[in-house]
Amino acid sequence: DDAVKIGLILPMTGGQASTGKQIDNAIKLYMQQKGDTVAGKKIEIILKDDAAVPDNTKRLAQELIVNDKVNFIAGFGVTPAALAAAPLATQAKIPEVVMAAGTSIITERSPYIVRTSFTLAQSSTIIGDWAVKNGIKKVATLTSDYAPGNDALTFFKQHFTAGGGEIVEEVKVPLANPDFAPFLQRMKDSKPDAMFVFVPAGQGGNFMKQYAERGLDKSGIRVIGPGDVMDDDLLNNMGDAALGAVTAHLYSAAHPSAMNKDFVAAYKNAFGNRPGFMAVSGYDGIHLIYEALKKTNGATDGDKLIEAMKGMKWESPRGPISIDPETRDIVQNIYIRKVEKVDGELYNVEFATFEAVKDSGKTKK
Amino acid sequence: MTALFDVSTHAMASARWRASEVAFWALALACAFLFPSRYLIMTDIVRLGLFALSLDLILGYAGIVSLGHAAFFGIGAYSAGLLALHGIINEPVIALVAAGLVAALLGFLTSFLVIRGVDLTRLMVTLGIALLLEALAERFSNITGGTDGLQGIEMQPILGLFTFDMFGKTGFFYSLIVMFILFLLARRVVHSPFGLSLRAIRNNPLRAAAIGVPVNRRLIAVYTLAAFYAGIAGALFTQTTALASLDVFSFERSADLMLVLVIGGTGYLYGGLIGAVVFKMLQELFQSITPQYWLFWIGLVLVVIVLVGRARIHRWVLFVPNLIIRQFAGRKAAVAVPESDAS
Amino acid sequence: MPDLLSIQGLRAGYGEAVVLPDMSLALAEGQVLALLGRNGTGKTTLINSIVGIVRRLSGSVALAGRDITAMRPDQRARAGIGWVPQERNIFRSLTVEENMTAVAQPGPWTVERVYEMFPRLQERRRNFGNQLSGGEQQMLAIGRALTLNPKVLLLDEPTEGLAPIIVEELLKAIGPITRSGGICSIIVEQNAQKILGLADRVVILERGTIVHDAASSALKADPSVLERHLGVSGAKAH
Amino acid sequence: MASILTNLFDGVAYGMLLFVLACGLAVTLGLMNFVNLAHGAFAMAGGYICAVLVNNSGWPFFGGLPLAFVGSAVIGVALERTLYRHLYSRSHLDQVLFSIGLVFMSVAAVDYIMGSSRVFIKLPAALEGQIDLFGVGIGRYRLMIVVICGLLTLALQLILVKTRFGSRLRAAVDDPRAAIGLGINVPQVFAFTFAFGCGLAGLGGALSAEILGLDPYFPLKFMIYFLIVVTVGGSSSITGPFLASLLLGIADVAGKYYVPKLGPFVIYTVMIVILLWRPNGLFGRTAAR
Amino acid sequence: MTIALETRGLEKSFGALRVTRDLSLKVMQGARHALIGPNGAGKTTVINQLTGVLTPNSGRILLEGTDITGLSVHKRVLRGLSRTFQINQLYPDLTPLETIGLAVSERMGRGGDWWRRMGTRSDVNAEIAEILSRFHLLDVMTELTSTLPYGKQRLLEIAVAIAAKPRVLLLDEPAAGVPESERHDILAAVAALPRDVTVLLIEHDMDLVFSFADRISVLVNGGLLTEGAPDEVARDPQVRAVYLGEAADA
Ligand SMILES: Nc1ncnc2c1ncn2[C@@H]1O[C@H](COP(=O)(O)OP(=O)(O)OP(=O)(O)O)[C@@H](O)[C@H]1O
Ligand SMILES: Nc1ncnc2c1ncn2[C@@H]1O[C@H](COP(=O)(O)OP(=O)(O)OP(=O)(O)O)[C@@H](O)[C@H]1O
Ligand SMILES: CC(C)C[C@H](N)C(=O)O
Ligand SMILES: [Mg+2]
Ligand SMILES: [Mg+2]
Repeated sequence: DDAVKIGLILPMTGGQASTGKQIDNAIKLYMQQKGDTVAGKKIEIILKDDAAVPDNTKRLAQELIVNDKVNFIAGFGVTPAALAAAPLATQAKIPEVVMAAGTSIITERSPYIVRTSFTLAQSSTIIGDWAVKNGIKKVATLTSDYAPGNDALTFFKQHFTAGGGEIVEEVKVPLANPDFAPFLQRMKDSKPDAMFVFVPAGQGGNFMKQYAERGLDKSGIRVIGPGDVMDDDLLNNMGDAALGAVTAHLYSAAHPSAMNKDFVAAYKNAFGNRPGFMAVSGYDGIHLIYEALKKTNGATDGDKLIEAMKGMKWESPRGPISIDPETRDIVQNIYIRKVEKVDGELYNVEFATFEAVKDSGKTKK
Repeated sequence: MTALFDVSTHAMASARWRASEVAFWALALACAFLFPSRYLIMTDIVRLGLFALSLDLILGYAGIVSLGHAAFFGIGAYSAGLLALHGIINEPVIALVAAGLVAALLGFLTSFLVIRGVDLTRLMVTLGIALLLEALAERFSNITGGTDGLQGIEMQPILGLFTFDMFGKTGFFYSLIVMFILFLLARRVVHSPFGLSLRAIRNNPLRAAAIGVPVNRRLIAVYTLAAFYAGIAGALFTQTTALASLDVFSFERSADLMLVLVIGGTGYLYGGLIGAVVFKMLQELFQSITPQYWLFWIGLVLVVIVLVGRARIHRWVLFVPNLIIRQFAGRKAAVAVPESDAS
Repeated sequence: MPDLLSIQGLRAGYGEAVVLPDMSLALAEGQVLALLGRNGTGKTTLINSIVGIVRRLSGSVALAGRDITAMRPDQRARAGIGWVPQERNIFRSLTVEENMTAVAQPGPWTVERVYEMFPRLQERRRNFGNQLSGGEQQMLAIGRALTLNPKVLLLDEPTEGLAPIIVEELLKAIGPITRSGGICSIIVEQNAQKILGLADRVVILERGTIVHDAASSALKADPSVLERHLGVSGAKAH
Repeated sequence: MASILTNLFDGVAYGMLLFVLACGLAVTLGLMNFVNLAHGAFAMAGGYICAVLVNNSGWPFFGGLPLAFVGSAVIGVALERTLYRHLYSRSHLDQVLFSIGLVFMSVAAVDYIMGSSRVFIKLPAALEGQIDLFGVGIGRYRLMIVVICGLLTLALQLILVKTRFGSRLRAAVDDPRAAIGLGINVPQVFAFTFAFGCGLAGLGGALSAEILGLDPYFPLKFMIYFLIVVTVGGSSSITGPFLASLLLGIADVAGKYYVPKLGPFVIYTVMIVILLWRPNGLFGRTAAR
Repeated sequence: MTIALETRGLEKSFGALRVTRDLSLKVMQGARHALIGPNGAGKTTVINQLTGVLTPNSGRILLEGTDITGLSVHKRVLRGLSRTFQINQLYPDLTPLETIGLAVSERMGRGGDWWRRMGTRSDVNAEIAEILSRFHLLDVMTELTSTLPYGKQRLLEIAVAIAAKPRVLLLDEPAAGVPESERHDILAAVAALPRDVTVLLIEHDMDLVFSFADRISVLVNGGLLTEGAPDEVARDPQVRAVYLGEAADA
């Protein structure tokens, strides 16, 4: 048969819905731009909503594999969901393309997992190093209390303290947290030079608004962290309080490349708002699938596809990226950015680049 | 002596198997063979049905509302997961019972908090207990795996004979059999004097106590039993999916459960099972039509169900089956119809 | 003098069942009417039809010459229908006093005047409705209807659960209340004996139809009517 | 010391916000005995109305707030007249099913119309930042919340306890048939009350966007909080939920500040303990329903 | 003669309101005892304390000589103290058959049986049949209680109390709401109880009280005003002043 089926499992409802929407949009955009046939095969996407609940993910993946006979499973908004599907990828020998979930361990759970998003180790280690070098001595941390948050915290701490920095306060906030006031007050009272923040993308806006309300912006406590808190999606609504926040991340909508300008314009045109890093991950994920199929000449054997993906390099809207042939995880530039006003809108403007960063969180063999 | 005869026949009438019930189970079994490609969703339905049956025991019979039934589901799920993960009990059936007992123990302990108070209080206390357990499971991530859940569970074959397969066939038949056995037990229980006393308590606790029913003791007993059932459902969940993550305790799980049971109707045991079928099928249908906005259509169906009236819908749905059954089994054998609701 | 309350060809019931097939009844100002009849003959249904909470199939109800058939029950109440329900229906989460003030209409009957009539209620004025004894609830139901300052007072078995001495006082009071207030009253009663002395007129219902309508003095003279329609002896019970 | 007071203030503000959000539910659930789990949907509606007016149509924030109230109240009364009123006499389980259905519909509809990203309402500069009062940091926005909510609470308490409307409402709830037969226009009382509750929710939704975040899942995310407030407060008055909101707000803020590791435990434990101690809530009447 | 039921210095207050005041009451074995008094005198409250629905502030309650003050409601029933309610307390969704069946099962201590189906014990069935026929409920035994006419419900209310085979039976206004023509059904059922069953009756219908009781206690303001044989009480001027009024001429 001539069709290649991709089972796309994303949180389209529930608290993580905006992640799912961005990825879904980006894939639609890509297929619109590049056509839906590759190597003579028609690409067919079957979108399923798992609401970020792992047992849904697992059942949907299993049904996609068994009934729909998909050739890829892709998507996965949160770590537990990606992990839940891992044994199925192994058993069925088909590629699992992770387009969002960000903890390090994921790619180790199956030889068929490839990731096009990022790991929190990538951005957190970089910002840790950067902080030490830029005269930040005392940091208070505020991270969401779940696996990615803990990853971010651990890796930041490792690099920051190794360089001589001091953690003066460490607060983990519950994932479903309505009000940041008491935590921010704690931050303020510990009088750090900067606060390291990781909250999942959607909560960044509220966080920053309350950060400003408490006058932390005026008291000279800077916000640093991985880029999730400054997701382009919401950045423009955060208000001037966000100005000056320094984060390390894989993507900024302000990335100064022609490709990115086109991507941002096309995305805005199609969906009415800016793409965030999730959209890019989805865009690259589908690109990876297309390229792998081209390489195998349309063959859908899972092992061949994975082989084809390993070591693949290409230019993404975020910059040059590649798939590490050993870990199947993404290798990408991490940029240090600062929030600035460009044409009256807030953007993460990149000012330093760390090239070809691998995930440092993999268990050392 | 005809009075005595009448009394004993009528007294036993409610417990007699109806033709429609036999048909129901025959249909369930037939599904197993008719849709071999849908074992997974059918397992999901069976498990949810068992879970809803558990809620029916306390809500439909004893009138205890709960928004935190996932507490027992979750404890069952994690118990089964930990037993398998650490190889403590490798045989799934024994592990299943063990997990159920752990949940029952929790049910017994928390029942003392729950039997106090009015409906709303019970709703919130049960909810609070489930949320606390969720928070605990998150906190003790070294045992539970935190947000990632238990990873790497591998199930041994059932009774050493039947391995869990990728298509979910073993899992489905295993779940169906467990559910049927537990259903038989529940059926026995609700038609016993004990079951009758529960309905009496639900109807009027004041009067129940005034004829000598030890109200609290009965409520504790049935709450513990229901916790056992929910624990088994949770353990089945872990065993058939090889997963256990924090959302087993979630509010959404308890709330969905309530919807399932209410759709199907309370107080006649089949409500949970029918509700599970209807709810899952609707969800599946709408999700495949619109993965983004299916919630809207589910919501619309719920609203319509209520506005039209559940009783009326039951009557419409059962109109044809009842017609057929009457042809074969005479006038009185219509499909059981739920009692009016608690509260 | 025009009739204060007049019911014409009223047909009413519940769902399919017609309880009152064709009822016509008129009361003049100052009149006290006793409504008798066995269990389930439709006394309460008649009262509740006047209140407006029973399904009307046809016929009309007029109050002081004004047709109130099309009015909602609450409009009827404000137009002058005062109701003591058979089941008392005290508002349980309102205090005794609030039970009255919530529905009160301006007029001679004030909460204070009710307290004079039932001192017991004054003692319990801050109790909630569900903390009253059975008899206190009955007193409150009567007091509540009075504070509506109705033109027509409908009392559905008002003596139920009251101590004999209170029953006696209540029944004694109803005549003067009716006559001095320029209103009319209908009292439903199980015990014909209690009521004969007080009512001007007695109506006996049987299966929703009036089978006897006469001045009470006539009934006193001929107790066999009671025997025939109510199955109780008109003679003293003991 | 200063931070204790700041925390106390934050807790009070958070509690007041919870109260305005939940007090409509306290009325529908507590007084009208109707389990309206869709309460949060009206709050969300108010939030989005205000956001659209302020962000897209350039209304001032203080002009958007009253319209959030009015808009939600209008939606509320429309739904009450067409749908809700058929359900007053139905079982609680029916009401749960129905109102959850409405929540689902509203979530998906808002997601469709407004998108799933969070929305913020542009604030006037006067509401940004903190005032320093003898070393105690007072957030201007939170101060506004305290003032608005405090006034509302007073007004509400007066209406319910001191006016005849309050007792008529309770009478209508206790026994609608008797109430209507005794001259209370029950449908009108219910519709008015319902609309008022929805309006308050809408106002709360608009006020809370800044602090709690506004997105299509708002009604589901905060349903539990509303229920906690109403249950802990007890259903017989407005003072109950008010004190419960304050207690929970302060306990939550203090808990998170002083024992951040126990974050979510505090609020649930407080709830369970209070309900065990007083099964009908702080101000529940023991004998009533 | 032995004392079936006794209170010693019973006290109960609702807030500031003393509803039962130092009440010491003795009901003899086999007596037909009536408790009368003005509205709000505290009669129902006394019954509620006797049965354990309310806990007295102080004082003792003795059933056949043993102290039952601290016992829970259902344990008192199992010891032979049963009651009817002023307002029917029935199970709307259960049938009379089930209602009586449960009462009989509980009395035999078999109410907790969870493995045995209803209707499988012939001794239970026989007793159910006997009670249902005694109260003319056989023809409606499979109908839901909520659909029964009021009179039948009232009979069922009394039947349930009697199904518990009480040695002491408390009746709170059993004839309330029942028309004169049907009262004798209820009276007859109560009169047909074995002589050794003690009955304590609360009733405002003086015809009924005087035709039934062999002893009357008068409760006023929570305390005992007087006690004696029916004709003594009927003649008592105090009783006439606070309760009976002029009409009483028994
Ligand atoms: N809500 C109802 N629905 C259906 N039928 C009813 C309803 N209320 C009363 N009925 C029926 O209507 C008839 C008349 O009842 P109604 O209550 O008017 O009688 P009544 O004379 O007041 O009796 P009672 O002396 O018992 O108060 C009875 O047959 C009764 O069963
Ligand atoms: N829960 C309560 N809180 C406060 N007061 C109460 C409560 N329950 C009853 N009362 C009061 O206690 C008094 C005694 O009530 P009780 O019901 O015992 O009277 P009763 O003698 O049975 O009267 P009746 O003959 O009218 O039924 C009444 O005045 C009543 O208002
Ligand atoms: C940073 C986030 C995109 C990470 C994702 N929520 C996860 O669970 O891995
Ligand atoms: Mg009547
Ligand atoms: Mg009484």
